[in-house]
This record gives sequence, C-alpha cells and structure tokens, in this order.
Amino acid sequence: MILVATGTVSVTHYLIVGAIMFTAGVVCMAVKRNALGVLMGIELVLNGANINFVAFGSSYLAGEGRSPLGLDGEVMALFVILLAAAEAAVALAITLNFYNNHGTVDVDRADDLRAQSTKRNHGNRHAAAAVAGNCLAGPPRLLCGNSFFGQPDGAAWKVCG
Amino acid sequence: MSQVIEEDQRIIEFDVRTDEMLVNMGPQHPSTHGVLRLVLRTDGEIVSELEPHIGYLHRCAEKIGENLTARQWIPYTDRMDYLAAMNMNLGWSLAVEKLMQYEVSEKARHLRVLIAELGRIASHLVGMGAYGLDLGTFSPFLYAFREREKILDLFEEACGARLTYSYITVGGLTADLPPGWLQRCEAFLEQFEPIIREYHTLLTTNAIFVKRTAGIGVLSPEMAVDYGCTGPVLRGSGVDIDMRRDGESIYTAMYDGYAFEVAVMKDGHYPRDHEYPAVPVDAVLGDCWHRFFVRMLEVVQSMDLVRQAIDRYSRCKGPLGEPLKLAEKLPAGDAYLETECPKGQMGFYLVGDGSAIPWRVRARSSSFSNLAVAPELCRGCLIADVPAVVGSLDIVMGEIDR
Amino acid sequence: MNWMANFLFLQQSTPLPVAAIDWHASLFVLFALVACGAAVMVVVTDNVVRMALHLVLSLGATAGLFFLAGAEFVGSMQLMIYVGGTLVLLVFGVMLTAQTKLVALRTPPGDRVIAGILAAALLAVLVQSAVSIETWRRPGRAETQPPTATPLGMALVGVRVDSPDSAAESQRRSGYLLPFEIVSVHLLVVLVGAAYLARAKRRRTPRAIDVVASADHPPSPRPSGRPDDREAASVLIGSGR
Amino acid sequence: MAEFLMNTVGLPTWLAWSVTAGVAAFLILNVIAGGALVFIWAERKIAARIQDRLGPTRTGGRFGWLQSLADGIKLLAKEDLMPDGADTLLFRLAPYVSFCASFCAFIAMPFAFDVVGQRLNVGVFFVIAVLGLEVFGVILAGYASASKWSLFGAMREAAQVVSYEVPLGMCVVVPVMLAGSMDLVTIGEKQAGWLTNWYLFHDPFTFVIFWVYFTCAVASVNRAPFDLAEAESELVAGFHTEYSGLRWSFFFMAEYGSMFLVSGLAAVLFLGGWNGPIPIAELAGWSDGSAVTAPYAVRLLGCANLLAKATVGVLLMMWIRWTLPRLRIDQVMTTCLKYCTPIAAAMFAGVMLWQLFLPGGLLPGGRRTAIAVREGWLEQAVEKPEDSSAVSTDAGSSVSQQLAGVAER
Repeated sequence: MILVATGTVSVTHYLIVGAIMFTAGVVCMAVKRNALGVLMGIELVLNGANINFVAFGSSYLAGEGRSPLGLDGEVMALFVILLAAAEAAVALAITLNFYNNHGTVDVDRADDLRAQSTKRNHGNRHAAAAVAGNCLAGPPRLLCGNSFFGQPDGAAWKVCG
Repeated sequence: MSQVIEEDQRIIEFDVRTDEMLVNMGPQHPSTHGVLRLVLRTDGEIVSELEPHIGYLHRCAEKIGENLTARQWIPYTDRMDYLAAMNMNLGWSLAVEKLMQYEVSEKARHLRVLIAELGRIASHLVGMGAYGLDLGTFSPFLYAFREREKILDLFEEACGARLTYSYITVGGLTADLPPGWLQRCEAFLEQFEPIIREYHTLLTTNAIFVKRTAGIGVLSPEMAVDYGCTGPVLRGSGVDIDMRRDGESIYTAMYDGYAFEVAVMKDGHYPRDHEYPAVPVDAVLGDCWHRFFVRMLEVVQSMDLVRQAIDRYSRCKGPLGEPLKLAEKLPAGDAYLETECPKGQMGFYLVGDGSAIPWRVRARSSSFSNLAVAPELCRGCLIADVPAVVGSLDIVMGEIDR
Repeated sequence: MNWMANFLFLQQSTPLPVAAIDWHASLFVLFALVACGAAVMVVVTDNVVRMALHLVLSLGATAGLFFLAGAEFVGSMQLMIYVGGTLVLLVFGVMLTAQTKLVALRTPPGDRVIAGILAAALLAVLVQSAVSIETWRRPGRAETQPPTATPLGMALVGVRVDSPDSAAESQRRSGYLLPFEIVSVHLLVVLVGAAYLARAKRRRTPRAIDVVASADHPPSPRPSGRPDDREAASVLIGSGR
Repeated sequence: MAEFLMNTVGLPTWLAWSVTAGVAAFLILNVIAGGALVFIWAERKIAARIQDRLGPTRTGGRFGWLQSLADGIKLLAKEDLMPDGADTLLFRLAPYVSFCASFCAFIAMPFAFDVVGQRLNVGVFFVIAVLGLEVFGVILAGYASASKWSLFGAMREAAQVVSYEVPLGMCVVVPVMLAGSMDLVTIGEKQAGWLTNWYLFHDPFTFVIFWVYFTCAVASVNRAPFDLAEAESELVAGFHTEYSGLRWSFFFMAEYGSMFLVSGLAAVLFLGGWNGPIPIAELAGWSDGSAVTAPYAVRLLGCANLLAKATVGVLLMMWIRWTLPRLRIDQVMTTCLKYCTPIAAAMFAGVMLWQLFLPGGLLPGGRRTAIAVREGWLEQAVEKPEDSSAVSTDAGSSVSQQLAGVAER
C-alpha cells in the first residue's frame, strides 16, 4: 500500500516489476531440466524487457509529460513481441524434434556432443542425483544394472532390457 | 527383429515413446450400432490398426433352437436383425419349408413379398438416419424415423407388433391383412415418393456429406467377394448379385413375375439414374457414398415391388391358408437357404432328425462378414472416418452376436 | 542504505485527499502482484503444465500493465500474439511431450540453492539501478490525452507523427518502415524453417507395430529388447486367436 | 452515474466509482447471461421445428420458455464429480478461464452510440485478442480430465481455433480500414444513415468478406459443421466429457456467450451496429437532443437494433447447425488454409484498391466524400493544431478530438 499512498505510479515501479520478471526468467532458464521450462524462462526474460520498453515509452508515466523514449518504446515492444513469436516457433520445432529422436525433453540428456570420457565420470555423479530424484517415478526394475557398477556404456541397458 | 535403441547408460527412468495411442471406441460408444467395441491403434489422428471385439449381445439363439420346434424359434429370428425382423422370419420360414418341401399358397407368397419389401424400406430408413447421425447431422435421423413410424403402424395393424413381429411363420402367415390395410399402404407409398427426393437433397448431394463419404473406405469388388460381404455392401462395390433374382428357386419363385432391376452400378451408371442426383465426381465405386446410394435406390425399388405385390395380392381370391402346426414333424435331412435381407444375405441352416425339434440350427449373419472388412477399410484413415466407414457397412449387433 | 529510504518514502507529488484512491495505482499494484507472483510460481513449480498456466497468468497481467501504461495497442498485441499465439504454441509443445514420466522433472536441490543466491544478487543490482535515477522516480502527470493507435500505426508505416517536440530534434527520427519489412520477411523465414524442422520424418527405429505388422514376420508374443509396459498391445497382437 | 452517487448520496469517491463499475458490469453480464438463456431455449425450439417436431412445450407457459431455467436447476442439482486421475487445480480452473475469456470481450462491445463498457481505441483488436484466449480453457479442460478422448477433443479444437484466427483477423481488418479506426464506436458511427451506408453494401468485396467472416466466426466459436471438439460420433463429447453440473454449464455459457459476441461483432462491423435500416432517430428529429428523453430513446433504439441483428446472427448459426453434417479435422483445416485465408486476402486487396480508386459509398448517394475518407486522418490534425493542450477525456469526444494533440508534420 506504500506505493498507492505515495501518489501516482512512476517509471521506477514498472522497472522493479520488469526486474523481478527478468530475474525469474533467468533463474527459470538456469534451473529447469525440461526444455520447455527453459523456453518459458526465455518468454519471461523477453517480457521483463518489454515492460521496461513500455515504461520508458509511455507518456503517462514520464515526469515532465515527455517520455524519454517517446514512441520508440512501444514500437520496440511490438517488435519484441513479434520476434518472440518467431523465436518460440523455431525453439519448439527444435524441442519437438529432439523429443522425437530421443524420446525425452530432459535437457540434461542432450549431451551427444560431449566427449565419451567426460560423459562417463560426469555420468556417475549425475546418475546418483538422477536416481535420487527419479527413483519414485521409474518402476523398481530399472535399478538393476544401471551405471553405478561402471559397466561400459549401453551394456547395462541390454542386461535389463 | 526390432533393433535396440542405442541408449545412454546414464538413463534411469524409462522413456516410453508413446506417439501411438491405443484408443477404445468402447462398447457403449454412441456411434457404433449397438454393442461393438473397436480397439484403434492411432498415431495422432491416423488409425494404423482397428480390431472389432464382438460378442456383447450373444444370447445363444442357435443352441436354444435345438430344443424348440421350428415355429417356436420364429421369435428368436425376430431378435437377430431387430431392424428388419420381417425378413428374418421369412428367411427361417423358407428354410424350414425347403427342408419339408412345403408349398405355401400363392396368396401367402404375394403377401410375404409385400411385407418383406416394406420391412426392407423400414430397415434402410434406419440405416440412412443412423448414418447421418454418425456424420454429425441430427435432422435426417428424425425425418427417417418419421417415415419408419408410418410403416410400423401398418405392421402393427397387420400383426400387432411394432418391432418383433413373428408375423411370417413356417407354412404361411399368422393372420391375413385387416380390411382397408391395402388402401392405407397405398396412401403411405403415395406420400413417401416425394420424401425420397428430400432425403437426397438432405444427405446424398450435401457437399459436406459427399466430402465425408466420397472416396472413403473403398472396398474393391475382389476384397468384397473374398470377405463374403453381401447385400448393399457388395452391390456398392459394383458386384451384380441379388438373391431375389439369383437365389434358390423356392426364394426366387416368390419374386417371379415381379419387374425390378438390381440396384448396382453397371458400366458406369445406375438403373433409372435419370431420376436421381448424379454420382459426385470424386466418388469411387465401392466407397461409403456408393453403399449409401445403393441403399437409397433399393428403397425406391422396394416401393415398386410393394405396389406390384399389392395388386397381385388383391387379385388372389380364397383364404390365406393356415400355417403348419406348432409341433410339425421335420423330415430327416438338412437344408440351407440364403435370402436377401436389407443388411445382406442372411442364411439359415437346420438339420431335422424326424422329430419336431431340429437337431441343429445355424444362422449365417450378413453383418458379421460385412464387419470383417472394416479393419481393412479403416487402415490408415482418420479417426473421424472410422464411424463413417463402420456406419456405411450398416451392421446390426443383434444379427452378428445372435 | 539511502536508496532504500528513497524507495520507501517517495516524495509526495500531490496532497493526498483522504478518499481519492488513485485507480491507476491500485490497478497497477494488482497487475504487478499477479505478474511477479505468477513469474515466481513458474520457477517454483515442477509440473510443466502448471508452469504453462502460471506463465499465461503472468503474461496476461503484463498485458494489463501495458494497458495501464497507456500502450493500448501493445497491450492488445501482447494479448493476441503473445498470449493467444506464442503461449498456445508452447502449450501445444507441453501437451505433446507431457507424458506422465516427464511431467515432473525435478531439478536437483543443489542447483536450486545456487540459483536462489544468483537471483537475489541480480535482483539487487537491477532494483538499485531502477531506483537510483532521479528523473525516473518522479510520478508522471497522468492527465495527458487518451492515446490512440494511429500514431503507432503511422510510425510503423514510416511517417513519424508523434509528439511535436520530437520534430525539433536535430536529426529527424525516421519511421520504422524498414524494420517492419525485415520482421515480416523474418517471420516468413521462421515459419518455413519451423515447418521444415517439424516435418514428419521416417522413424529411425521401427515401432513395435511396424515390426509385427510386417507380413513376412511371425508375430512374436512380445517384441524383445524393448520392455513394452503397455499390456494392451498384446491384446492386439496375440489375443486369443 | 458516479457523480450522481457522490454528490447526492454522499458516498466517498472510491465507493461511488466501484458501485458504478459494479452496476455496469452487472448490466453487461446479465444482458449476455440472459441472452444465453434465451438462446438455449431458442436452439431447442429451432432444432425442433427443423426436425418437424415441437420442442419443449410443457415446462412453463405455452411455449416451454422456462426450459432453460429447468436446465439450470438440473445442472445446479447435479453432482460436480471429478475423475480421479484429473489434475485438480487445472480441472476446476478450465471452465472459468473460457467463461471469462468469452465474457470479458463484451467490455469493448458497443450496444448503442455511447453505451459501451469501455470505449477502447483498439476495440476490434481487443475483442479478437480475447477471443483467442478461450482456447486455453479448452486445452486445460482437455488435459486436466486425464482421458484420451478429451485430450483428442482439446487438441483438435485448439488447432482449429488458433488457425481460424488468421482469416478472422484478416476479415476484421476490412471494416477497420473503411472506417479508418479500430474503435468500434467510430465504426458504428460511420455506418449511420440509410441501409446503403452499411459496410455490407459498401462494395462487392466487403460483401464477400462478410460471409468469409461469418464462416470463420462459426469455426472459431466451434459451432455447426466445424464443431470438432464435441463430435459426438467420434469423441463422445470432446473436452468437456468429464464435466458435469455447474462446471459443464460454464462451458455451455461460454459457447453461447462467444456466439452472441461474434454475431454482435458482425453486426457492428458490417451491419451498421445500432443504426437501423431506416434512420428513425434522424427522421424523427430526436438526435439533435431537442426533447429531454431524446438521448435515452435514441440509445434504446440503438440497443434494440444491435440486439436484433446479433440475435439474427445467432439464429443463423443454429439453423446451420441442425442442417449440415460435421466436417473432418483435416477438411476443417483445409477450408481454413486453402479457402478462407486466400479469399480473405484477395478481398482485402480488392477493398484496398476499391478505396483508392472509387472511395466513398458504392451508391453515388454515399455521404462520405472521397477526401473525407482518405484524408480523414490528416485533415483533422491540420484544422485543430491549436487546442492540442485542451484536455478532454470524456467519452463523447469524436475521433478528431482524440487526435487534437497531434501536430501534422
């Protein structure tokens, strides 16, 4: 209620909202394991930026009645919205392609380019975390013969297949 | 053998790539006619495999037939194809009469033709209405049932029942027509003539109906014959077979002297096709549209037959003749006879052993073989086409499950 | 800590009559809370469908903010293109991939803590910069004339007709005709690219159904090498025949 | 009204304003909810007449007009059950999302000259945008009911509505282009006068565009031949299979609400909104405000006109529904991409050229001269640069007043 009591809203309030949206977006992109979660993070980041653009471009909020950006703010916001749509289309196409080929949208699984050696030791640490996180989801029989025992890659899978 | 998908050994949770879905068009689905379960394997919208599961309506009619006399089994034939019970009764009665070499009076024969063809009109009306319902339009269903009600009123006057008549029985008919019935029947035919054109505008030539049915579920003549499809399904693929003309002598004897053409497309056009709308450009012979159109032509054909039967029946003098006794002795031996029912050729087979109770009774269902062709037709079509194809086969579960 | 004080006790522009609630401010608070709350919820929830729902809420509230800031056209565009188009696309993506096993991909707890710290740091920096500039903090005169979409439209077409004092600028600010054309061509390229990427390709691995359905192959009771937990499949293949 | 409450009743300002807002919202909501009830009854009666039967006759009065009330009570009494696999939050939220989406578009819908919730400068755009939001309610419902069939229905409907927004948007731009502004009130204003001033008869292209608009509107509202989502024959009842009782009635209200909205929009954009075929108000000399009651009478007449036209639109949709069979999903998509969009684009170009070479009405008697239409934008700006500082935000100001603050380059 502090803001309300202190008179009309100014550019700063919009900037704060934009900042919160931006940070939420960045965190979301960093933290989410689901590719679509990353996409949503990108949408949040773009929106945070959009709020700032519109805040600067709006003559309502500007102190002396002349907004710093003038009309450019809103036009820039329009272009951001348009390009976000285009970007989302391509990003989704890539994600669905990834899903079709690998059967999952888990971002951690997209490591085909990583060198084989790093993949194995990196794999163990990750496997531990993944098992801890997911052992509820997968049925128990999947625990047999996974990579804990350090079999070469792929062999484990044939055992319990 | 299926090649193992190369998996990264760190994968713990098993990813099921379920792009194809197993979908149940379950027994209580509104569009399947009666209780039929279709298991569809779909990939998104495309149906890759269809498997009908039947047997939900099985009542062991044939086993019961082994401890009932021939006339006592007539009510069971009513409940096989409950939309065309008259034709079922006729089929069973003729089969028994063939076994016993019994000749019904000429008057009864003409009355049987009259009643059977009226039954065919009623059955096709339901087929047309239900098919409209499958494709999403509700109004034709009600128009069809309005006309069918009038036929049912006529049957009610003749035999007292509206759905399961048991009117045609072994050795003739249970009762003669009440006075004035023929005039009412003629009045019905008079007012029914223009309504047929209404159905054509409502469905047959409707652009969306044509789009939904033309070129869908094309059944080649060879496959139709291989699967043993009969009736409108067969004639829809251009195979010129009609039991009323090519059937056994005892059955065709009823129809000799009647002028009628078989409703099938011979070298490019239907009989008397100047009176009906032209075949749409993208309708392939043997698709849903043609099966529907053959049924509509058969309704008109049956109307002509009914008119001819009326004046032949009214010219016969003398009593109708009594049907055989309830426990008539059946001669030893067996007999099988197929009659042209609205859904297709319905065959009845019975084995007599000298006593009044047949030793074995068997009914060959036309819808059963018509349905058998559905998996072939629905492979690769869309989900919305499945009811269109199954509806065009016009199957009745009572007849399939018996 | 002076910026904190600044932030809380913004100087009062007009004497505050007891009853006059400034609608603009109260609605702003509402939309801001919904937008930020939903944005944070997107980060917090694991269920991807819930995330999509919160994102829709957040972007809807942002559209409300745009309306409040006088950018009616941008607000409607946001509602229509962003929420009505892009997010529907995103929800389609969610629906296609949200198999039960993937819906809740939990992130390992360790990463969450690190992310929280980074977020707090980033937020502090941004808010500090937002609050520090003097001119931004002066509340705007809310009484300018109601905005219309026409100057925006004209700007896009290339004729700058907005506020007169911009005409006094030394360099004449030109309209946005060229970027507008570039964006439209860009959208076309993107559509073609997306359609190409998502085209139905021949599957790399034969599915169980192709293996079984191939005529010359005797239907084995269970496709080996791939534990198929859908019992119903056997109903189709080997059931009782 | 707020002033009235403040000075006479002595309410504090914020209470007065919220009461006014409440009354306005109540009015709009009831016009539509009441409309929905009437349309439910009308649909039953029309369907009956088409199918050669009587429809409801016994529930209340002679024509069964209480039937919708009976439905309402039945739905209220029904148990609101939820399938166990369902995602509870989304399952509950879905009907309200689609309900609000279809009802909040009525903010910008003008019922008479100035009888409008909020006179948005981007009115048309706002209505189309909000119509697009209804898809979310459907998708959430389909996903949350955790059954294959509803998911099928939801995906089909979402694909259909999203793809039909493209031609719908194109058709809506034509009247906007003719009127020169997106503000629904201005568009309605410009079609005042005789029947010939309606945009429908403005030129042959707009006439075709109207029918393309109507088809796309029917498709985007999911009715008649395009009602894939609740295709009884294949998908049982589509996305709202699992809903029952009150929640199901929300979806029902949303459908009728958006049907009324879309035909209302058609009325405003193409059929001259509140201007009747014969300009009774002008002929009878009411519009110059001589009599005290004049403005109310004119506005009442306007409301009646618009409601009548919208009802005709809705009845037409019902008529189509009960005669045509349903299209398949790919046929619906092809009609959208191969027929509606190209035709809309061609007609759009046609109207543009028509505006350039033969501006003004089709008939020589058209009131708007060539210059007024084309130069409308610049002309006002020139004649009134001096009072750019004049500030008047009352809703009655005409377009020129709005552009007062703009100097011509």
